[in-house]
Amino acid sequence: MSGLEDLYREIILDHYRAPRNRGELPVPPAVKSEGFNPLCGDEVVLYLDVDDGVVTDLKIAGQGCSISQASTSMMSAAVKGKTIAEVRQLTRAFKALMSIHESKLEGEQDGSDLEDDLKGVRLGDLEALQGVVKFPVRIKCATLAWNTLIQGLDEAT
Amino acid sequence: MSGLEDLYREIILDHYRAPRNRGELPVPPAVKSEGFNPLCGDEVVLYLDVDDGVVTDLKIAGQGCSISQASTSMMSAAVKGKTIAEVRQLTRAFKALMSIHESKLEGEQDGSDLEDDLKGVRLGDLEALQGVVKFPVRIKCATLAWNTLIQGLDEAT
Amino acid sequence: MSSIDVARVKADFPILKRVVNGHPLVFLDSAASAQKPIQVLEAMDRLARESYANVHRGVYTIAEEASAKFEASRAAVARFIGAPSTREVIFLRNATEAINLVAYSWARSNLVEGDAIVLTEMEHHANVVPWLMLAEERGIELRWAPITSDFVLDLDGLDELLHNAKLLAVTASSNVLGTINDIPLLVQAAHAAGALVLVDACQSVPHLVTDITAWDADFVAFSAHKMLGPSGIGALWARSELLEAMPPFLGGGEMIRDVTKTGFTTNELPWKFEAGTPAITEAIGWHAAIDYLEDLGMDNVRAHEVSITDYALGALEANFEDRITIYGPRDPAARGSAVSFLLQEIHAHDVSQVLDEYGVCVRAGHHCAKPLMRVLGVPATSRASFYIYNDEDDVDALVSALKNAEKFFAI
Amino acid sequence: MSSIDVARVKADFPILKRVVNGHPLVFLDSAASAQKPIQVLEAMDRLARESYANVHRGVYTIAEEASAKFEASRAAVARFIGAPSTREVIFLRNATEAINLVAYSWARSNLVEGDAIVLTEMEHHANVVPWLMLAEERGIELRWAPITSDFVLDLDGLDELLHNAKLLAVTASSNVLGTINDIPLLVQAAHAAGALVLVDACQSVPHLVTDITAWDADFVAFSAHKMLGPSGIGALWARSELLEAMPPFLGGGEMIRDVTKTGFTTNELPWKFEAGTPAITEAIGWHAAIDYLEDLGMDNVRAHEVSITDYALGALEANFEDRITIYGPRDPAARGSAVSFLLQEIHAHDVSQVLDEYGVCVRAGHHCAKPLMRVLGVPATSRASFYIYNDEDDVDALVSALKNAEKFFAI
Ligand SMILES: Cc1ncc(COP(=O)(O)O)c(C=O)c1O
Ligand SMILES: Cc1ncc(COP(=O)(O)O)c(C=O)c1O
Repeated sequence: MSGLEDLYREIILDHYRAPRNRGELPVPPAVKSEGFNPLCGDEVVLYLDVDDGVVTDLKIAGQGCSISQASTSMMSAAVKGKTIAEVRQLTRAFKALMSIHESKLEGEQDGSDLEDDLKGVRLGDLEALQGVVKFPVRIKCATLAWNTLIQGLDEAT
Repeated sequence: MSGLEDLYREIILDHYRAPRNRGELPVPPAVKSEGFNPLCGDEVVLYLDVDDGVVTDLKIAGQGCSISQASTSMMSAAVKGKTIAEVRQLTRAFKALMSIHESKLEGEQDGSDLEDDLKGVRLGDLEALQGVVKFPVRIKCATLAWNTLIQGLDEAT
Repeated sequence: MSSIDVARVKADFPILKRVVNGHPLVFLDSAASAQKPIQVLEAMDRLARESYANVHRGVYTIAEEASAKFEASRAAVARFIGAPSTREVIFLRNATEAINLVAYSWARSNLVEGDAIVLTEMEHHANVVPWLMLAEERGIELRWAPITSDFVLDLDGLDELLHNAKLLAVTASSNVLGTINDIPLLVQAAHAAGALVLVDACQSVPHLVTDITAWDADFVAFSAHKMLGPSGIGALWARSELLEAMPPFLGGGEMIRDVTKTGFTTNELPWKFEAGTPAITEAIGWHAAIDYLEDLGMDNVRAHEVSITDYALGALEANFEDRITIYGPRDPAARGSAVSFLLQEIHAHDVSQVLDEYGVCVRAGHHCAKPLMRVLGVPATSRASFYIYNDEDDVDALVSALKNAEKFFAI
Repeated sequence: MSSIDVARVKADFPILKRVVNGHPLVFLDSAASAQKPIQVLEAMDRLARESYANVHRGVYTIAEEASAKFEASRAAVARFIGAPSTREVIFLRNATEAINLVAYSWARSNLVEGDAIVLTEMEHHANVVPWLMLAEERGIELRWAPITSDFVLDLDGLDELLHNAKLLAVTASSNVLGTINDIPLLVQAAHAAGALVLVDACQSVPHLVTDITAWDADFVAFSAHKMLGPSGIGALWARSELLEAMPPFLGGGEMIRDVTKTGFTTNELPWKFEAGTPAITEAIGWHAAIDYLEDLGMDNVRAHEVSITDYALGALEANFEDRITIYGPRDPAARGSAVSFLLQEIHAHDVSQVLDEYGVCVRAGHHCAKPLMRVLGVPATSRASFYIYNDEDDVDALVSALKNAEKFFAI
């Protein structure tokens, strides 16, 4: 079961069982952003307070598998209090961690500067999600929160 | 080459080289009827004079392969002067000669009373076309004239 | 005692010899797509090695052979569903295209703003999205027949729903719940109200004896890949009067009689609705799949499925008690073999992932039935579905893998 | 000296060992549909035996494998035609469906009554009938670019034809005449006039190096079965900006992001346009066909075809002199390998029939190009078309069989 244990690291199961930042925020001032995984129906709903270029608060709703829920929870912990520039950089770094495989799955040809995106960004706990890349179908579960976040940021700014 | 000689009997080639009843008739009183073989583009154009339930005259135009042209020519010789009832019976008999195979080709299930249709009808020269049944794709060449004839009769009566 | 010799059947499916993560493959996802027996693979291979050519166009021998085999497949499909004529069987890519054909050709030329279509809450997206598109484009009203807490259609309000409706679009058997609908009864009610009926038969033609004449429906859609046949081919059956009156859908070669610079005339049925080079080799594979099912006997197929579904439902209940929720009728005689369930506290995706570790293939997700999932109040379920090559050992493997999932995710 | 080792290639095509009427098969109808090498058959068979499952939906291993192979095929198709992104490659049944998709989705949402579409007289019905249907439904004007007596497009009036037109729909290479059109030049003229360009690439992608970026066209349609791949699959390439803006075509599973009872949102490209279970095994076969062609090298494929076409044109002229009419350019470098002809006094059907007696397969008829046949003033032609597995012996067999046809029908 080494494959499984690599996918479901303890910290992931912990975030799944006790997700951080669950809840809602009043809209407005918060921006609400929804993401779906069309293949499985997982849903992520984000409420974002962005103030002066900083993500001052964020809450999450929605439902899904352990990977999508843990990834959302970990994302929420990682971006809260960060500037938008920092959040975008972190997103790029996280997707770089995933996207070599995601893009392979979707047949994209370029993956040129992924290495660059990863450089100099500290992913911390998020690195626990690295085991997902061995399970290509689950990559979309892990990236859903981040795609929804970017969507929300685009709207908020 | 026995297969080919069975298909292209001398009388067929004769009708092909010297088609009977080529020409047009004034419309009206004649009825004009056009048939296409959608698979190969063969065309048959018939002009029919029907008077008092009798096919008093008919002319043919159009172009196509030896089988479709010979069949049209032979048909024209066979039906001229006949009553509509006789023509319909002859058509059924001719199609019965062909249709066991035609219907197989098209996957139809019933072919029940084909034998009946053939009974008691003298096909004469038309029997030379029997070799066509060994070449399923060509059956449509042989029946085109007859389908066009029925179409014209339906219109004329 | 099974009505089918599963061991012998299994031997015909090469993929079942596959080993995944150290375990023999236990394939429980036939509702998504069935595996193919060697007979189907060989029929397709043989065509390619001996008689492949484009159909309906060549005078030469192999083109005649390919055309004859292609049309013989159509005849086999017609016979298998009890269709009165092969002219009524249109070869398409899949059931989805078949339903879209009805939506584009029949509905767009017969329905006007304000007309109503009745769907059910258990429809697959294939039988929902084409109607949503039409509704938006033409101002058509969609009405939804609800399901009861027993996972069957609620027939109480049916006549009201059908009042003045133009079409009832309904699945013969739900790919999520397993529920088998009473098509003759629904058709009678719809016809009495003046509505036509489209039956999504994707999950019934592969599993049940089909008699389209007894259904008395107007349109029936189904796919080859769910009945041991190849991907890339499916069919629409429809009454020939309807097909004759409908405008063509896709334009191109094969579907025409004549083309000029200013217009065209259509070919006869069924080719009127088949544009371009069809799925030739796939039609031949479908024929072989039908022969395979007919050799087993569809009565035996059904009896086997009832028996294994009964065993599966019993085993799931016995082993997981109140830790499992099964979404679908309990009576195996009233349902197909698709069994949707949720284990307490474990998401369907995660269940599927753990099961894969043991070579057990089940589906997880919304099963292309999001409106139904919303009615059920769950984002996803796991679904095990059984076919002729599954036996009780496969169910036991499922149960044992599910127990491991419980262990793995235990708090 | 051929650029291709035809003897080795022939050995890869099992059907070429077939004997018809006592003669080895001489297959000269690749323009209708090409034969399949063992590599393609084996790739498809292997999928079915090892990794077949529905794609994009399962978490389990074989579903992941099938999905990855399916998407890898898309990447191979994109690379083969020089597409900038796999998102722009939509898998469909065939080129015909691809053109219809453009007619239904793009044209019906962008063109209004009075708008004009420019076609050419050498278009296949697949690139005619969808526009005739649209013209009739929406009051669109169709304009026809004529051909010259040398069987090439007459470019003199092109700018006038394109004036205010919304679309130019043109074949890259004629399936009847062999003529290769100058797509970059046509695209430039069309874009200058504000028209988009749809290229029917059915007869060019299998035979020529394709660089879609260099063409600069907007839509490109082609089929797998004409390029050694299986039946049942083809593709539309289109610019992603266009695809993003276009409404979906067929509705159902796969093409959606979310579905409720009142509406739906579409999936991302390319899946937005792929509804229902796709031709999975066929995509894998197509990939193998592309690998095969790339191994040969498309430059070599082209060089071989130019050489054999030159030989064939020469042999036909030398042996039949003024008793044969060839419909198409004489310069083998300006044309594809489809050679249409008529023997004096013998109908194309009858020629084909006699040729079959000698195992020689050629097409007879209107080749799904009736408007062109009317322009040429003939009801039908014979067509021999050559591909990588044909050599000069095959041409010699054709010539010898044609001589027998002349003898047989001699007066
Ligand atoms: C030029 C051309 N366009 C379109 C088509 C249609 O291709 P398909 O039948 O694969 O859709 C063909 C082949 O028949 C063709 O030769
Ligand atoms: C009930 C039902 N309807 C429609 C479909 C769609 O079938 P296909 O994807 O073959 O078009 C399916 C299968 O996915 C199904 O289960």
